[in-house]
This record gives sequence, structure tokens and C-alpha cells, in this order.
Amino acid sequence: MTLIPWLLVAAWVWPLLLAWPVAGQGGSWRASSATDGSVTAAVSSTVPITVPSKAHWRGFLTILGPLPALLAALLLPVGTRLELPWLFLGTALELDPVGQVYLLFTALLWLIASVYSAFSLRTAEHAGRFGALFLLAMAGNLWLIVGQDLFSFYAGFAMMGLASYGLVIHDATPSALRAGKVYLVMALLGEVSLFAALVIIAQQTGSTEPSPDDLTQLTALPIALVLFGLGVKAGLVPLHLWLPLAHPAAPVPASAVLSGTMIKVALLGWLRFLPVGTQALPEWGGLLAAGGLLTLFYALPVGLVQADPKAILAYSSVSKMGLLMLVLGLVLMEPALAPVGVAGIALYAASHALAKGGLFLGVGLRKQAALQPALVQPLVLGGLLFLALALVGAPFTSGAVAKYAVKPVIEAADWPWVAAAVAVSTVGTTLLMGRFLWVSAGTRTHSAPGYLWPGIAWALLIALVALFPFVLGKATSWATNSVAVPLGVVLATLVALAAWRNPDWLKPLIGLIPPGDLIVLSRPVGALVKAFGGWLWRPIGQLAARIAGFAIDRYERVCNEPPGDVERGLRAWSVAGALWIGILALLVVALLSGEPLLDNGEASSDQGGIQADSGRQAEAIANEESSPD
Amino acid sequence: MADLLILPVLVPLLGGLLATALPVRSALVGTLAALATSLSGLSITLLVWLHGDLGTVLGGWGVPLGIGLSADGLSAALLAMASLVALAISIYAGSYFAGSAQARHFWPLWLLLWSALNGVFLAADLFNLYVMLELLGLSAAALGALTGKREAIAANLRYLLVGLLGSLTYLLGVALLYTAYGTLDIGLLGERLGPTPIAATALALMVSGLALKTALFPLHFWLPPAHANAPAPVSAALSALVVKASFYLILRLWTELFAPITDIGAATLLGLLGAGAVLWGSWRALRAQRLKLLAAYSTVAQIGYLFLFFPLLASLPPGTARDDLFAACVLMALTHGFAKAGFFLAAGLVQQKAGHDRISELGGVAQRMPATTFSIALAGSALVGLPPSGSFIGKWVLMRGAFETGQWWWLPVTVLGTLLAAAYVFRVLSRAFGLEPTPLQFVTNARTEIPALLLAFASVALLGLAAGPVWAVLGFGAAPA
Amino acid sequence: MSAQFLYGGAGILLFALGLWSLLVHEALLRKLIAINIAGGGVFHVFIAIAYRGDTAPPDPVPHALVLTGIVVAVSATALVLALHRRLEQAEEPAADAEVLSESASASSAAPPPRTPAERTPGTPHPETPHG
Amino acid sequence: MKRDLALLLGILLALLAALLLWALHATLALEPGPRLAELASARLEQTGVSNPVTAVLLNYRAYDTLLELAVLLAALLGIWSLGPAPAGYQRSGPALAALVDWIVPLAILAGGYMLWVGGHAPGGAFQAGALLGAAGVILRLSGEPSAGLPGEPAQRWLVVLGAGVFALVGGGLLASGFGFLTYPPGQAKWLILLIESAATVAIGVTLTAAYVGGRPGSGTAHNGTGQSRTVQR
Repeated sequence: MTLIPWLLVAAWVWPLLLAWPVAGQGGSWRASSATDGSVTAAVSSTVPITVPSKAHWRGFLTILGPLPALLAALLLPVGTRLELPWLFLGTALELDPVGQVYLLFTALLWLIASVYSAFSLRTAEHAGRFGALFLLAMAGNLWLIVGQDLFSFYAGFAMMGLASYGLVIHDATPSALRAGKVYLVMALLGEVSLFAALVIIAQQTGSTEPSPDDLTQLTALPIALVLFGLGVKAGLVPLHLWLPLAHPAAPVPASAVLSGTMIKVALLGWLRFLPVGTQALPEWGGLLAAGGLLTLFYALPVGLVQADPKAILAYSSVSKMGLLMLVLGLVLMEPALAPVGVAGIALYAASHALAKGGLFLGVGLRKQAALQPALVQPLVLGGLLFLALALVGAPFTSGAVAKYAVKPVIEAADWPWVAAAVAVSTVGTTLLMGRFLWVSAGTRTHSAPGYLWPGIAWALLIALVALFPFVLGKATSWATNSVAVPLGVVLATLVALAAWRNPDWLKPLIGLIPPGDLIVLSRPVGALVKAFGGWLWRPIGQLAARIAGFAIDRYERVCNEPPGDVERGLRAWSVAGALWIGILALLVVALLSGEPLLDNGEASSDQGGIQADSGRQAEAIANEESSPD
Repeated sequence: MADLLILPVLVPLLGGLLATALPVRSALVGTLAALATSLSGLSITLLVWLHGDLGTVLGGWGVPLGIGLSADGLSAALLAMASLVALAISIYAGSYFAGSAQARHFWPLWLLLWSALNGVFLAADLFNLYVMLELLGLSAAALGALTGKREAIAANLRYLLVGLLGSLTYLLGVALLYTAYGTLDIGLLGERLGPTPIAATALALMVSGLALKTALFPLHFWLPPAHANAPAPVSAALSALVVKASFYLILRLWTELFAPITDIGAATLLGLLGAGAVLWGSWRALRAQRLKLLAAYSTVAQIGYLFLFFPLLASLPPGTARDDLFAACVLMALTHGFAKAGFFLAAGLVQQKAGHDRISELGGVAQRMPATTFSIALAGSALVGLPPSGSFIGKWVLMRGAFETGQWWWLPVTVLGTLLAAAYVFRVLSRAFGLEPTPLQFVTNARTEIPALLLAFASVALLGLAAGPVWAVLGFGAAPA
Repeated sequence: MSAQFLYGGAGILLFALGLWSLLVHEALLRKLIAINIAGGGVFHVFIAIAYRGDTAPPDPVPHALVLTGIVVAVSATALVLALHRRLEQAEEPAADAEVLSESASASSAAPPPRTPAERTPGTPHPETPHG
Repeated sequence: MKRDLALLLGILLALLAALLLWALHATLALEPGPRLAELASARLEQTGVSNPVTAVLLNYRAYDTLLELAVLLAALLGIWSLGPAPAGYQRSGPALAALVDWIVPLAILAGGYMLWVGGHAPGGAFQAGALLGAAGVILRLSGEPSAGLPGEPAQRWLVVLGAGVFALVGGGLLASGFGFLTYPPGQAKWLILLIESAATVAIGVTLTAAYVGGRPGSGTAHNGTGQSRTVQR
């Protein structure tokens, strides 16, 4: 029995361990060491190195990765806890109620995505690298869910975020590399501010595992940093820039987990590190709710004009995250809503994760699954239709149950129009999914072998989504959205009919806003601002240039060096010497003028080192006495 | 038991002498001596861990006359790091220099350097430290010039002169102390030292001399060319170990011997220089065109982090919070030792196989050397301070301390330095991802790749995941909650 | 006391003068001589503090330290001179000391050492041939 | 400009010198605290030598002296690593040669005396070694390319002799339970003489070899074209 809690460790250590053998698969990494391994081994160019038959089985190890986590989510009772005092500076793993829901849907989606990746990518170049990074991201994602302390959360978060960088740029196309760059810059900004936030939280609460009550002591700075740091991950407009670029650029299984599970951890982080339910934060809650609303409505029209089905899905994720941020913001404003709200958020996140992950995998299947038997592609389209309905929250789907779970929060909001706005957004989402299905139906397929098992796994996922409302939801929840969704369906059908009748009607709109909206639009705006600013600030610019010129001139005169390289100037002996003696002088002045920190008496109790020295002294004196006489 | 303290100095010294006398067998002698030295260093660490501080006085004359050796937690921690890193460097060097005429010059000087390094960590006598520092500086400069290339010789000539200047200044401080207090033993001096102007002057002289040797910004001018132009194992030793010796001494003098006279103003001055080092070093690393130069500037930045701890230590009263900061400072120094050594060893392999180390042209090379690329990635993530590396915990405690003491201004420095570090590490790593067609040649060389990999791995996993032992060796009860 | 201070003070002045010369002058040999003068200044201070009045014998410890210091200084001087000579032998001027040479695998490009007779006139060198 | 910087440096250094002078003055004005001198002379009887400086160098603080020999060796190894020695000088004329024939044995003899006298009067291994080194320098200047040094293998053994004997004596004492460089009562005199003799030879050889200025062996006496240069793999 005592072994069972160790499942919490196995949940994230096991994928880490698997990363090693998986990294060794594929032709590129191992093909050479067959020889004596001393210096180099060349593989003749005539041998097709993409078929390393021996190392095949390693690719399938990926599938084993999420299993311990799944077991932990299913078997362990809520509240199971394991302390690891030796890890970092003390770590605790625990399965809390929200964590259990997260662990369940995260492990499930990773499992299905692993099956997809193991079968679809095994012959691709660098399959080993992809598999290893996939497992690293998985380990990070699972670790931050089971870890209860700040260290685990941040470590898992950083591991997940940085390994995903490798997933995003896996195809190494120019667009993937550009997406990777945007992703990396924003992810690092987010991570650093999250790190700062967590440090401050630890300092202000005095604990690395703060309880909600501890968190009421937080000042504005950590809250702002947490909102910013995780806002990047969540896709909070305008921090969402990376998301519509990165999710379509990544290979299909990576997109599925990026959009399905990874962006959801932002909500988990907020639930853990904001005083949810213990303190009313009207300003911050309002800000988050407003940001959520903006995100919710901003992403819908931008998504509608996309041409790439994965980009449409990415914008839909942004929009859905906006809804969840709205709910969280409302909960922050009114702590009494917390019990309902937190459960609702977890349920909604689970529902959206499964549906969105399924949709991304379905896009991949639509592109690559077999054309024969003829039933396959229609089945794929049918599956996509079902998942799209689940995503918009059509009655009797998982989405309806999830929507029902967050409804009390929305209805209890101080702003009465929020409920109406959410209903409008549901209509918009329906339109977006209609657009997605339209684009998917028109996708040209490039059939490739090996998609049988991914297809079966996908079908299982759809079955789970289909069962979701009947297992988890009350009968009263099944009929949610019975007005908004049909309205959206009708609208979508009307638009589709019109587009079918007159295909050129909507053409000018498509591709109007490229994926990554703001970042792309910012270029002409930036040029404009620059031109305008140049005209407006010319006198000031001239002054600045004159000052800089003067400084450079002075510097040049002092160092007798070209102005370009400060380092070279520093390297001149006389400059370095003057700096050194200056530092020496400042040190002397500071030491002579300053108040000594400790007087002598205190100093000896300082730090232990001096005591150690005096201990040594005693020994030395003893030594002296016994010295040869 | 305390008699054994001499072994980490004596064993490499004898090995170095033997390697000098037997040039043909120098690699064999050197490797065996490296193993023995490493073992002796680790056993001292173990003894300190188990039994607490050790001390002895050589010559049997007792403390004021004889020269003391002592090993407390700080010495033991650095001794252990030096033992492991230097052993890995030795194994790597055995293969790196194999078949080269440089081997017979490398081994004796390397063992003498190692002896001096251990000597610095164990010495309890101010003048003995001067001799050790000179032995360290001379052998390091000679090793750095081993390639015989013009740039290497010019850079190491400057390094040698700077080192001489630094130790001379240190010696003048020692002279003042001996005049005033009549002893050279650190322990006795600590009992007699009071907040007098003479002690303050001596401290300023000693610290500024050592800061020159530690390459604290803006006195780092000699470091990048010297470290970037040395042979790879020597670069690793210089950046990971030699710089740490003088830093260790500053830390010990500042926080122990001169604790009665240090004050917040002077400590803030050191912190400001450290902040300058973090920003300037990281920025230069980002702009560097070559891998080894990048690593050298990154050393400048990482040294800067260590000095950020001084103002925080100065403004905290003795207690758990201060112990944590002290331990975190040591942990960062240790992590940097492992990570930078791993980084330089891997960079040396890249340079050796590719014939150059221009970052912009490394794409295919990185793909051809997966294990080496992985080492660079691991070591790089420790340099950035990503979890679970030791510098992650170091930065964590540093930032928390900055808040606790109200000196929040060190926070943006740390954050900005981290972002810049991530930028320069990913600049190298992004070359490793699929821009090139799949290469046909793969390079594997276990004897050189494994030491680099192990060092990088230790910096990330060993020191980060189990930081507790560092606290234990330093004699601080428990890791921070 | 006053004689002792004069002697030690002269050492400190030598130290400062040596430092100034080291930092201001470019020529390497001047730097080397300067640093030896600065070192001599420090040794002066040690000698001065060994004095314990006209009656008591001087303190032997600083004397021994100075002896050790001299040997260290001699060693360092020898190494600096050897490095300097090697630097002179290298032909091409370095554009920038930061620039690494192209290839680590290529053999060292150092030209054969010049014979003493080829050395540029006027450069002081300990091995200037005579006769 | 350059002159401005030199001036600035001058002012800074003058201030530093003033500060140091003041510190020294203040220090000397203090009541002289307990020094090592009394203790050193009180224990002089037991050190095995009667010259207090030698007692400090080879008994009280012998560890420093051992490392100092290592420093000397490190410098020589560094010089050797830089390449072969340059060609020697042309043979000296007959008058100088005759003088050298007188001076060199005299210097060696004087070195031996210095070594012996170090036990009770100013002198010792370093002074003796320096005289030996001077003899080598004179030989080299007079046109003897090897400066009187033996071939490479012997030379290598000779330069490690000093530190080697020193460290082995120390290690032997440690192994036999006395502690590192802790001379057993009564044995100190002979052990110190042994160490000093070895050190004298090593210092003389090392100084000479450093003056020769390059790796010993085959390459000593020609123009330096066909020698194995340092080659990096």
C-alpha cells in the first residue's frame, strides 16, 4: 500500500526516464556507433537512413509515458500526499480535487497523442528527438499538476514550455522557425515573470506551499506578475501572439497537446497562486474578467477569416481560454462563487481539452488517413462534426455540461450583460466551428500508411467525449445552449449556403488577417509610428544625437580608441588601471566611513565560521603543547 | 585524521613532479595522479561532512609559528567540486591531447595547478595563500598559452601580469595586517581583528587585488581572450576552477575574517559591480561570434551573480535567512563550476571536429554530435538558471533575499540577466535544430563526450535536485522551506 | 620608529611608482620592470616591519617571507620574459586578441624562432649577444 | 587623452600612497603586539639550525618553501612549453674563456659554502642555488649552448629534485606518524641539510634552464627550423 503514493512520482519521472531510450531511436542518432566508436563513422549516402528497422520499438515507448499518470488519476484517492524533502529544497506531491481532474484529462490526451505520434512520426527524420522532447514536455506538464509547491510548479512549467519549443520548430520550415522564435521569446518572458512572482509569493507568505489563506497576504506586484506570466501561456489578448503561430506550426500530436492541455495549466496556476475564494480582489478580478471578455470576442472574428484549419482551431482555443478567464475573474471578484466556479473551471477545461485535442488530431487524420475503404474519410469528417458540436457546447454534449457548470458564476456576476455576451459568443463559436468544418471538408488529403491505430485511438477519444455528459453531468445540464447553438447552426448554414451559391462572396475576407494578427499588423504600424515620431521628435532626436556624439567624442579622446567597442577600451591598461584604483579607493572610503555592521561581540556569533576557526584554534593550541620539546 | 588535509595538495604535487621527470609516461602518470587527487579531495569532503570542521598545523609548532590547514564546510564544498570537475577534465584531456606533443607539457602544469587550487581551499594562513595564488596564476597562464598561438600568448601574458598585480596588492594587505596584529594565521587574526582603519585598508587592498584575479566587472578585461584562446580542457579549468579560487578567498575574507569591519556600503559597491558584470557579460556573450568566447563572457556574468549576494548577506542578521543566502551563493558557484566546465569541454569537441567554433556555422556540426549538443543544452540550461539546476535554486534564494532585505533593485538585474542568458544559450541551440539536411557523418568519442556530458548533467540534476547536501556540508541545519 | 617609517614609507612609494609605470607605459619590458619595482616596494615594507628596535634582534619571519616572495617574483619574471620572446617571434600582428585562430586542428602557425641577430635593434633583451 | 589618463592615474595613485603611508604610520605607532619573533627565537634550539631565517624557511614555515620550489618549477615548465631554446651565442674569445674557467668553479664553490653557512648565518639553499644559476648563466654567455646542463632526462630529474626530496621527506614523516614536515626531535638538522642540498641543486639547474629559455634536448644548439613545434591535434 505504501507504494501507491509513489505513483505521484512515477507520473512525471517515468516519462523522463523513457526520454533516454526514445531519444536513441531513428536512423540519425545511432546509426554510427555500430563501429568502434572511436572518432567518426560514416554512413554511406546510398543507404537510406530513414528506415532504421532495429530501433523501431523505441518509438513506441512514448505510448507508455502517460500510463502511470493515468493510473494515479484513476486509482489514487483525492488527498494522497507524498513529501520529498530531499528534492530541490523540499517538495510535496499531492492529488487535490482540481489536480485530479487535470491529471485525468491531461494524461488521457497525452496518451492518445502519444499513440498518434508513435505511429505517424516513426519514420520521420529526427523521430528520436521529437519523441524525447514530447516526453519531456509531458513530464513537465504532469509534474506541475501533481506538485503542490512552487518549485515543482515552476520546474514543470519551464520544462514543458522549453521542450515545446523543440516541438514547435520540429518541421524546421521557415514559418515553423519564425513561430518558434515568437514562441520562445514570449514563453521566456512569461517564465521569468512567473519565476519572479513565485519568489515573491514564497517571500511574502513564508512558504513554498502556500495555502489559500496564506495568499491573502500578497501585494499587488506578485499578483500582477502571476497574471502576466501565466497570461502568456493562456493566450490572454494581447499576450496571445505566439499561440496562433505555434499551434498550427507544430506537428499534429504536438498541436493537440499544446492546445488541449498545455495552455490549461495557466488556469491551474492561477487557481493555486491567487487567493481564490479567500479574498475579494475586485480590481484584479475585474481586470482578468475584462481581459477574458476581450480575448473571447477578439479571437472569434480573427479566427473566422483564417484559411488554415489548425489556425482556426488555435483562435478557437484563444477564445475559449477567454471564457475561462472571464469566469475566473468573476470568481476573484466574488469569493463566495469560488466552490462552484473552481469546479466549473476544471470541468470546462477537461471538456475543452478533450474536444480540442480531438479536433487537432482529426485535422491530421483528415489530411493523412487512408482513402480506402471509402468509409474512412466520411467517418473522419463525422467525428470532426461531433467534436465541433461538443466544443461549441451543443445540447447533450460534453460542452453543454461544462457550460452548465460555469453558468452559475456567469449569472451571478455583477454585470448583468455578461450572460448575454457569453450567449453571443456561443453563437460566434458555432460560426467559427462551421467555418472550420467547411475548410476541413475542402482539405485535400495526402494519404499515408500507418494511420490505423491513431484512428482507433481517436475513435476512443470521441467515445469518451460522447460519454462525458452522461457520466459527469446531471440530466438537467444536457439541454444547455439549446437556443444559442441552434441559432449559430442556422446562421452558419445560411452563410455556408450563400458561400456555396456564390463562392467568391467571402473570398476577400479570407486571409485578411494573417495568423499571429497583432505581430504581423504591428509592422506597418511600427513603420508609421516611426515615421511620425521621427518628424515629431526630430529636435529632441537631434539633441540626443548631439549628446551621444559628445559622449562618444569624449570617450574617444579618453581612450584613444574607435568608439565602436567599449570592451576594447576597457582592455587598455591605463583605463582598466584607473577603474581598478578607483574601485580600491571607493572600497576604502566605504569601509572607513561606514558603520561597522557588527561589533566584535556579535561578530563571533556570526555565521559559524568563526566559531569553527576558534575550534580549530583550540586544536592548534593543543597541538602546540604537544609539539616536540 | 586532520593530518590527511595535506594530501589533496601533496598528491598532485608529487604527481606533477613525476610527470615532469617522466615526459614519455606523463599521460599515464597524470591520469593516475588525477584519480588519486580526486579521491583524496573527496575523502576530505566526506570527513568534514561526517565529523565537522578539520584543522591541523604543519610542522608541529602550533599556530602562530606553523602554517595551518583547515577545512570547514565552505572549503569542503569547493574541494569536492574541484575534485569532480578536475577529474572529468583530466579524463577528457587524456583523449584531447593524445598523440600531441602538448601532452607532456600539459600534465605537469595541470597537476601543479590542481595542487595550488586545493591548497587555496585548505590554507589557513594569509601568506601561504599568497604563494598558492602565485603557483595557481603561473601554472594557469602557462597552460593557457599552450597552443602557442599569438592570440593565446598575448592574452595569457596579460593574464599573468594582471595576476601578479593582484597578488602583489593582496600581499601588501597581508603586510599591513602582520604589522598591526603580528600573525598570519586566519583564525588568530580573526580573534584579534577589530574595526580599525588599518584593517579596513588591508581589506580594501586584499579584496581589490583578488577582484582583479576574479575578473569582477569592469576588471574582467583580461578574461575573455585568455579563456577563449586556451586549449579546451584548460579553458574549462580556468573558467570553472581558477576563477573560483580567488572568489572563494574574497568570500571567506569578507564574511569571516573581516566580518567586524565590512559594512553595507562597501558590500553594495561589490553588488553594483556584480550587477554590471551580469548585464555586461551576458550582453557580450549574446553578441559573441564564437562559442568559446560566448562561454568566457558568460563566466564574467556568472561571477557577477555571486557578488550580488554580498549586499544581501551584509544586511541580514545572523540566522537561517543569512545561512540560506550564503549556501545559495556557494551553490551557484558550484553549479557554475560544473556547467561551465561541461560547456567548455563540449565546445572544445565542437571546435576540434568542425575546425572552428563560429556560432553561425555550427548547424550541421551540432547535428553530427548529438551527445555534445545535448551537453551544451544541459550546461546552458544550468547557466540560464532553469530548473532543476543548482543555479535555479541559487537565483530563487537570491531573489527572495532581495525582497526580504528590501533591496528589490537586484531583482530586475537578475531577471534581465536570466533573459539575456536564455537568449545566448538558445542562440546556440537553435542551430542544432533541423536547418541542415540530415548529415551523413556522426561523431562519437566516448572518452571525451562522457566527461562533458556528466559535468553538464551534474550541474542540472545533481546540484539542483539534491541541494540539501550542500547545506549539510556547509553546516547549516536544513534547507530553506 | 621614524627610521622604520621612512624605510617602509619608501617601500609604499616604490609600490605606487611601480604601479603607475605599470599602468601607464605600453612597452612590456617597462611593465615587467615596473611590477618588479612594485614588488620590491612590498618587500621593503616587510623588511621595515621586521625591525624591532636597536636592541632586539629583527623578526626573522618577514625576512623569510621576503625570500619566498623574491623567488616567486623571479619565477614570474622568467615566465613573462619567455612569453614575451615567444610573442615577438610570432610574425603577424593580431587584429584583435578576441579573434581565435581559424582552426584548432591545424598545426600552430608560429614561424621558426628568429636568431638573436635578427631581433629589432633597440629592443632590450637579456640575451643580447656580446663579442 | 593618454596624458589625461596618466595624470588621473598619477593623482589616484598619489592618494592611494598617501592613504597607505598614513595606514603604515598609524600601524607602526601602535603598541607592537605579540610578534612571532619572540616565539621563533625561543624555539630556535629545537629547529636543528641556528640561523632564525633558515629556521623559518625550512622548519616553521617549510610548507611555504616547498610550494615556492613548485612555483619555480611551474615557471620553468611554462618556459619549456613555449618551444625549444634559441641558439646559443658564439664562442667567447680566449681571454673571456680563461676568466670563465676561473669564475665558474669559484661560483660553485661559493654556492657550496653558502649552503653550509645557512645553518647558522645568513645564507642557505636559495642563495647557494642562485650562485649555481649564475655559474650556468656565465657558461651560456660564454658560448656553451647547454650552459653546462646535462641532457634532457637528467635535467628533468634534477629540476624536480628539490621539491621532490622536500615532498617525499614531508610525506615520509606523515606516513611514519609525525605529521607532514614535522621533523622528529634530533633528526631535524640532517633532514634539513638533505632538503637544502637537493633544493640547491634544483634551484641552480632550474635558474640556468630558465635562462637557456627553452625545451632542452636535441634542439638546443641550432637555428630552430627542424624542431618539433607544439602541435595541437
